[in-house]
Amino acid sequence: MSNYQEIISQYRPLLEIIVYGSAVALILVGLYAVLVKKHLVKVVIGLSLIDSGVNLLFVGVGYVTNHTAPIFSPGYENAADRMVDPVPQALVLTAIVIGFAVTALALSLVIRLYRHHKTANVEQLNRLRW
Amino acid sequence: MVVSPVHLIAAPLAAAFLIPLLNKLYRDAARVVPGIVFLYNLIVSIILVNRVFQSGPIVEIIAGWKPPFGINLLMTPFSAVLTLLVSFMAFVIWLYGFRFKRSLKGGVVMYYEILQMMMAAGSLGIILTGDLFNMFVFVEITGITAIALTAFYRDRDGAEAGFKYMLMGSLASVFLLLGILLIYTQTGSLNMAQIAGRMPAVATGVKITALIFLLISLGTEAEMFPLNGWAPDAYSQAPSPTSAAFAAVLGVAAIYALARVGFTLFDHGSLSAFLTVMGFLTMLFAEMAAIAQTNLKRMLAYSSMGQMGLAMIALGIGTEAALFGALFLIINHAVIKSLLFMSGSYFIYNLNDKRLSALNGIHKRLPYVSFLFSLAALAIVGFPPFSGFWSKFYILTAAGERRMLPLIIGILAVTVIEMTYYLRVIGRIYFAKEETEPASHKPSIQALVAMTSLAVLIIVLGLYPDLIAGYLHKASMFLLDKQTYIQTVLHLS
Amino acid sequence: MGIIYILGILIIGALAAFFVDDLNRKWTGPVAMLFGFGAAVALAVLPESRINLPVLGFTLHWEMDALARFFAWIVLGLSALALMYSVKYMEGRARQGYFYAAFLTSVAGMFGVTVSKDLLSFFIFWEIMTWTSFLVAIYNAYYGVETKGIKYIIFSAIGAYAMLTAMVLALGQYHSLEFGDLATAGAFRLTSGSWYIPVLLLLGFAVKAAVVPLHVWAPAVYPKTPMSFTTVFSGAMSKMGILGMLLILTGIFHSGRVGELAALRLSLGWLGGLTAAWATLQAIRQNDAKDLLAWSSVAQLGYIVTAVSTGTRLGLMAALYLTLLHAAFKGSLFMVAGAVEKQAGTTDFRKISGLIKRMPWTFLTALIAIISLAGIPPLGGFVGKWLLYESLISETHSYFLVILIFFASTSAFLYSYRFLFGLFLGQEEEEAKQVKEASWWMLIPMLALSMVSIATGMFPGLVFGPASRALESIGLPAGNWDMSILSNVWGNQTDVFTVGSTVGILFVLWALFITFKGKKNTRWLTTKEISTSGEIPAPEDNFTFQRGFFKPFERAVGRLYRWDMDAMWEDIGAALEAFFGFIRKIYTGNAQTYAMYVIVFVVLLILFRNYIF
Amino acid sequence: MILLVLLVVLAVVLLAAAVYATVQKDLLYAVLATGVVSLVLSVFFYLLQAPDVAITEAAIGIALTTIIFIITIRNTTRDEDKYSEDMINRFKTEEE
Amino acid sequence: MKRIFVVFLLLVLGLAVYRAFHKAPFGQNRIGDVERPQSVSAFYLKHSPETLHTANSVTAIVVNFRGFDTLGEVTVLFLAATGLASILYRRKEEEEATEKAHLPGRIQLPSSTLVRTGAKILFPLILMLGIYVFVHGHLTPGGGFQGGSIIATGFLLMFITYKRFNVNHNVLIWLESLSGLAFVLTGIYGLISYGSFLQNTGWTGRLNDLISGGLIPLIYIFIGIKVGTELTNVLDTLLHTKPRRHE
Repeated sequence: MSNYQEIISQYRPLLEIIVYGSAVALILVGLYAVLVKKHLVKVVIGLSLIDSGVNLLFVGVGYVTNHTAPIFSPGYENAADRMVDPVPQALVLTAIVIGFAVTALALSLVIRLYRHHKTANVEQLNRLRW
Repeated sequence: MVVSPVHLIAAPLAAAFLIPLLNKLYRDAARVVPGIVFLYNLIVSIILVNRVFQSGPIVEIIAGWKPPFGINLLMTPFSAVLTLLVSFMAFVIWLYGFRFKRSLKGGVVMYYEILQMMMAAGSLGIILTGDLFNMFVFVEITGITAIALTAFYRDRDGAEAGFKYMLMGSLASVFLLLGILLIYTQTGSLNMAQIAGRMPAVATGVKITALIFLLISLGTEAEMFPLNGWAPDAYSQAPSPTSAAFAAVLGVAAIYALARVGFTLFDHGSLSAFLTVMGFLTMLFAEMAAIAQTNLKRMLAYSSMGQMGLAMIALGIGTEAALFGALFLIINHAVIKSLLFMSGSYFIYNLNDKRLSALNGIHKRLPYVSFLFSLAALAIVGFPPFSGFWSKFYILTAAGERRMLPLIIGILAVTVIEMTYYLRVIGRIYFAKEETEPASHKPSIQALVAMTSLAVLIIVLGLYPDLIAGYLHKASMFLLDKQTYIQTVLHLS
Repeated sequence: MGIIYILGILIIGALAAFFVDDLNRKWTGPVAMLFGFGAAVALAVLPESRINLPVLGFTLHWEMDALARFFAWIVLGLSALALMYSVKYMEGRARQGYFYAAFLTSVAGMFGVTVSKDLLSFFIFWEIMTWTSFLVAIYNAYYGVETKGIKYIIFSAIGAYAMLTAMVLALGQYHSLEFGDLATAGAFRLTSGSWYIPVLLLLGFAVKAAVVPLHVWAPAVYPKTPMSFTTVFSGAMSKMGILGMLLILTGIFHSGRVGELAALRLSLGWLGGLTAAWATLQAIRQNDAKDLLAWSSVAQLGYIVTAVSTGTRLGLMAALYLTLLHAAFKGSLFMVAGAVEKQAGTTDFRKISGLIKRMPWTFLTALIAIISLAGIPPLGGFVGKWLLYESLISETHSYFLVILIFFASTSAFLYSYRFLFGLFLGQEEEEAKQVKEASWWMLIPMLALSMVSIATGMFPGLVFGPASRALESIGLPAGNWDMSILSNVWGNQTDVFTVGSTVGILFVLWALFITFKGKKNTRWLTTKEISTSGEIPAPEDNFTFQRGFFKPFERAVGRLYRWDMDAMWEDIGAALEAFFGFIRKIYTGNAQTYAMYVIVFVVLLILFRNYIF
Repeated sequence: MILLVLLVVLAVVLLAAAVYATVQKDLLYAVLATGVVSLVLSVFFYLLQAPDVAITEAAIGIALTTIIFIITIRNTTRDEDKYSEDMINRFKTEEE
Repeated sequence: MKRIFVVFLLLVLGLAVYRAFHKAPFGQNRIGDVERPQSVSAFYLKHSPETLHTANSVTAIVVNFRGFDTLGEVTVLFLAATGLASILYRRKEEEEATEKAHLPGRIQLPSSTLVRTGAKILFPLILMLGIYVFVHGHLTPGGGFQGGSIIATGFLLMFITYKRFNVNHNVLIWLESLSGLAFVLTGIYGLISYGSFLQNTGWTGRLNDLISGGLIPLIYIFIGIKVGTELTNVLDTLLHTKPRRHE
């Protein structure tokens, strides 16, 4: 454990690139799917990827090197100043659940659309326009 | 502490959880319970509004932790006015939709009623909350209900509209989350008052990025120009009470959020020009699209977007008079546009045809509904002596004080477009070839009461605007007073 | 409070008419008429009064002074007569409750405009008057809603919003909307950089007064509206534009600063002259009595605008005089057209003619009104025109304008003749044999209006008195009129009377002479008896000489007719609609495109954030 | 050092899975790839001292989200390029 | 062409996001830093063990400090379930039509005896695990959401393995409604007795005891039940939408 912590503090900028970078990259890949892919399911996959990226960003922002998870396990009752920021984690909990709710709703819409329009192509969903 | 703002949210929540149970016991529970809740909300908000205007803003602490640590609900004069509006409109819309889908039994109606009720509750939450992330949660509540309601009808293209709404809404919530996170990293807080207090110290670059993200997301909700592709579809495909609620409940909340973020969290001066220009573009494009519509509800939807654009312009101008105008406009828009949707949907219901050309001579069949529709159409265009005139006039006055001649001319030119298509519809209703077929679906008594009360409100506010002017002035002053907001929340005695 | 009473009477009347129609359709008209006369009576007993109503931080200031009373008489008097006329005219038509409700509300709006002493209430009443009149104007337009009524409302809206723009700018600059405050603040000074405020206001009034090139709505709408309302439309409502011009040009700009406005006045005067000339030319070639009268209205308004633009006492006197006169004779002419329409079913010259025997009283009214319109002594029109020429020549020295006006009013004889000949003289068509005289409900208002024409012609002082007091109330000094024909007289013997009656008596004698002389040698023909000089007519030949009545004239001025302003505006409208149709394609209906808009918008904001925020 | 390498490898796997999920034509594999993304994300969360989030992501992201995607695919089409069951696009014919 | 444009746009966007978050450097302590303003989390980390006696401070935040968010979140889930049902509901006649048409339902892999037996054994274990997770939400990582989703996973297993496995909808609805109502009522209890919605009781026990944290475990249990039933409901609704391949 300590070895891990040391390395992390040593390579903080690199880790920033890894964590923030993968978070942003996830968002971008998801956005790409949303913007370019034509299949409805792919679009929803893109949305869920974006959500994942944002969640990672949240947790990454809350992280503090060499600090522990914000849980006061027995024997660590006074470790408050050595804990990572718990607020983003709490927010991410909410965000994940909400993201799931939205994804479920979106997928149900996809099913309905497929039944109604007999297609899963985004471009063909343009009965309502202008 | 008999009543407090949290009642406004807790009551619908409890009712929403309870409705599935009650529905098992009593068949029509799902129809009745929301009405009771809305009535309760209306009474509570009247009491609270009185209290706010007599003895200053109410800060309600949730879970016993003082701000900025706990979540707080805040009722400033500004939010109080909108709370009252939303409660009232929610009640009226419930009344209107009381006999909605009378033929459908059981579960489906229950889903509809729960969603419709929670949309109002979520909007109230957006208006009342003093916490940024909490606002996100309520935005999601309204978003999910709105999407589900949009896709409610199976025989229309509801799912398509719902999917578009879902896509835009998801993007909006992603940006909202990013903005909130950015703000949190810089200020270490989620409480709006504390953020507002600490914002000046934040580096400009990050601040502007956060602002952009928040504007994008709230702009999507508020139907800002390039972000409003969902709006016409959602408005036109949703069940009629929902369309009315989009204008009267969601729109109000969205404009509130925009105002709160623009005026309290950030410095208004920096986004004044942006809001004005985008508001004008919203209005321009919406009305240009509206005049070419052949579908009644879609036309009304575009017109809604136009009104939201006007509200944004007023927020952009940002003087006290402009905010007064904006508030008045929001009230008018809520009342009048709901009336338009309500009466318009009776046309559609009777004709089974959403096209404008089908409206020819409909007044023979539905004289009273036609009258209400025409009244609302005249009012929303801004003809005196109806209430729509005063809001438009006040916004123009504010623009005139700032010597924004091009803006004034622009707004009025767009209004000419708006007037053209509304009066065309009136012409169709009354003067096109007549039909003699009798009405097959007369409006129910509840719907008539709802619509008539809105019409009376339009006329009363038009003839005697001073009825609410005092409240609105106080509200708009308070919105401009950022320091008092911060003080009120953070320094509770 | 008197003003409120009158407004109340009108509004209650509107509601009463609306609801009575549901009970018994027969009573709608009489009820509306009662309220119309009630309002007029109330005006007669109403003392000078003023009211201040605070609304939203503004004060609505209504005052019944001499100017207001002058215009209020025109509005309420004409409306009362028109309502009486309407009882029979509208008999048997559908939606009468709607018609009368809109009618009376519109009258209330007009009355409100006359008593308004601040821009806000002026605008409010103006708008009320506009949208109610729109509702009446589309009453007949079962299929033409898209173009005719909408054209009216679009032009009205452009005008009204020009006014609104000016209002809010003035409010931002002078912090008051009261005419009095604005006048004392020396507002609307052209040199102060806010020259656009009065120009915008005048633009608004010009639309209502149908000044070229904003006139196109008038010829489109007047003929399509029920004639009982067109009477008010043309006789009273268009005069509200004149009232506005009067208030702005004279009430707020002090007469002392006339020079400052020279350009504005000059252009307005010329626009008025052009309107008169253009509309007269158009009127000449119309084949329908109603169209002809509509164009003629526009032409007459042109004179009045020119008169207002002079800004001198004499010119304004001419304006007020013509305003009243035009209300009288054009009102009765539209009533005549309505009566013919009601009795004969059409007012197309090519379809109906020779009604003189069938409708003698109507003919008499038409004759008096036409004489008055053409400006032949001894009737009122002559006095108005005389004053106008006098003021243009001796006070503003705009000789070219006089030439233009003179050309217009001379050409007016052509269409005057056309009107009389077309409907009443000429050969009697077979179809006209069954036509009966109009009901007395219709004839009495017509004759009453004729009486006004005659009386004001004989005794111009009847008008000079109130008009002069009206002018005093907007700041023109009272005193002797240094024009010969008016200098010593108020109401009794005048030079006008002498000149007028001499010419008039001669004219009547000449007419009698012609009539009796012609009586002997006239052989009455019907259209079916026209000789073709041995030629066998081709089917396409049209022998009704009502067609191409003024062919030679049209040939002479044919070039002028090629300009079609109507077509120009319609092209603009079509282009705009096409543009809108193109623009709305940005809402492609594709969810991904919308998402793309979001991302593009974000990226643009991010890239240009330093410029935007 | 090994842990750093582990993190890098995880990040690479994460992105690879994400890209795979985007470009894979067979939607079932794409959905499974999103499951992998969630799995890696869960490990990430754990490494970033967020066990609560890790458990949530594991339960919701890996299991539930994936399964509802799979249900959806069963109800629609599995091949990304084949939008419709029939080769002829039935959308056009069904209009009106 | 469009793809290149999109990639360009996304790169710009990504760069901007990254730059903005670069201003909040990774892994640096922002809690109680002198240069930076005081973050609220320091307060939470202080009061979570001291006042609330809740070992898991994330739980303390989720359930108590920001409990209102959680109420909203539960509502979102509830609304998603409702919305899902309203979107995918089937009319009676439709249901019958699909039944009659012998549609090739969802692709049913014939589950082997091994799988079925395994599922039968696993199901109670999974449920137990879920309940454990949300009961111990205030002590260990996990809580109502996690436990609830684990329970839903258990039901998912049963749904997949047993074709005819049907949950009793009435029970689900009762559980869901009552737990949601209980959450709200707990809040109202706080409002009535302590003057603030969702306020915790004065008695919060001892840190790291199973019964500690006042109302927090209770609320988390409600949340667990509610989330579990809601997710099960969602899965149920989704799984029982049969594809309509041929009409």
